[in-house]
Amino acid sequence: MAYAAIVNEVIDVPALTERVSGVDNGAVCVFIGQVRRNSRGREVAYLEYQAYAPMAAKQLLRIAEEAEAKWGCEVGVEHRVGRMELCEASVVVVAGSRHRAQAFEACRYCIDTLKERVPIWKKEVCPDGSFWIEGEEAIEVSDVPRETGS
Amino acid sequence: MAYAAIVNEVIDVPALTERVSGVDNGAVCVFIGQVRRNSRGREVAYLEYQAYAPMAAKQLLRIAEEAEAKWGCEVGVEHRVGRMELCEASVVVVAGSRHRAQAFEACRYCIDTLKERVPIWKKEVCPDGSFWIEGEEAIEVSDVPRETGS
Amino acid sequence: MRVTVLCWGHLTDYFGSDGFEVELPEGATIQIAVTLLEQREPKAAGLTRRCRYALDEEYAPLETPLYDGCTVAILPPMSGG
Amino acid sequence: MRVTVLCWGHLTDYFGSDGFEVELPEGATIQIAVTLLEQREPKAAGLTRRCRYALDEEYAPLETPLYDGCTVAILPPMSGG
Repeated sequence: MAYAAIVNEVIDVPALTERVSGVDNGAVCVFIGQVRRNSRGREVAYLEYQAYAPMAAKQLLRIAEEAEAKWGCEVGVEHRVGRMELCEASVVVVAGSRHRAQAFEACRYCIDTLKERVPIWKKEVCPDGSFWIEGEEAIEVSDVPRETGS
Repeated sequence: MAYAAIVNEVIDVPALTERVSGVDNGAVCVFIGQVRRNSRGREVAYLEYQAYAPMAAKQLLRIAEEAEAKWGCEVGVEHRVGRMELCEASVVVVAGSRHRAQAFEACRYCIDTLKERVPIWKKEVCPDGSFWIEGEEAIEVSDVPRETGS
Repeated sequence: MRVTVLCWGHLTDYFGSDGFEVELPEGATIQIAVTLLEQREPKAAGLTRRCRYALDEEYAPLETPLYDGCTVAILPPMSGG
Repeated sequence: MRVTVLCWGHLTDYFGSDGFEVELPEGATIQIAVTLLEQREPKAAGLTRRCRYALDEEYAPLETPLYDGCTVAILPPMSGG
């Protein structure tokens, strides 16, 4: 059964992998997205991920379910939010199936689709400033104080 | 630097993954091939993998190097030999790269190519007999006593 | 009717990330809520063109009518993964 | 010349998995070593058509000449992974 979650802590990759490693599956594909030092020429100190958590969890689960139905496999996804240091995983997708083609395809589908339609935003904190990454754009975090008007 | 090994013990997936999870990589793809209960209608009790170990290690390393060169990524592969129980991993491929497409492609290339040209053979031990799996064929293990003539 | 508005990504720099309530006339759509935001913070004007929108945690087009107690979210281009 | 022959997969049922030495005339090729095996074990005849071959741990075609002290391996279709 498809599994998806938005989590605040370090993602436990072996535990997530275990979910799709049943005795009927001969192939397990795992994708790990992690914080890298360089982003389009910017040196990254750390990242902060923000999610519209309830909607993101629903969308993630839907994507996992779509992949399970399309490729007849088992899928699990966790996306972490909050501050993440270099090399830490922000997202992990696992797919288990009888044969390898389905596991690869399902895993790839989930990470590709996740980027398009799961409401999560990344802020890159760099030595020279911080940037919201929004699709292809990097928007410098404005200096104006936050106002929560009503 | 590409890494490949034929091993006798349980494959340590996190340790292997760690090899390609450096700070310049934003994407890591892991493929795990594991022993499944059913093989084309046969119920499997356990598997035995046999390798022409020195040649297999060379071929594995070459495949990993090819993948690294072609996709500009880091690759590691371990294939286990000997007896393996249900759900145990026989092979693990890891590929780390800046972006995800390369990690997926490199990982897929390694497992596909490995099956074609790394001299390793699988014997399925089933309740009703044992079978050498050779490509698409399953050859029942013969009852004749082994003769090591010269 | 009272509608809760949630902003995300760089919009939280202008509007905060906790959401806020607005009073809208009956029959108001997501478009009307968005226009209200653009008026409130000129720097946000035009940026909302790039956004998608959600009503009660599901994607919805700009012309979707709102109702009392609902939640509208303004979603800039996403960058999960 | 003395040549070591290694067999793999189901061929180990006939020839063992430890390898063995054979005496071959100068100029012998992999083909000649294979023919010798087929003569030794009729059940192995014809099966070697499906195989690939290695000379000193590298793939080599049937017509490759052998030399004293070399190792020939008979490799049935593989099933790693």
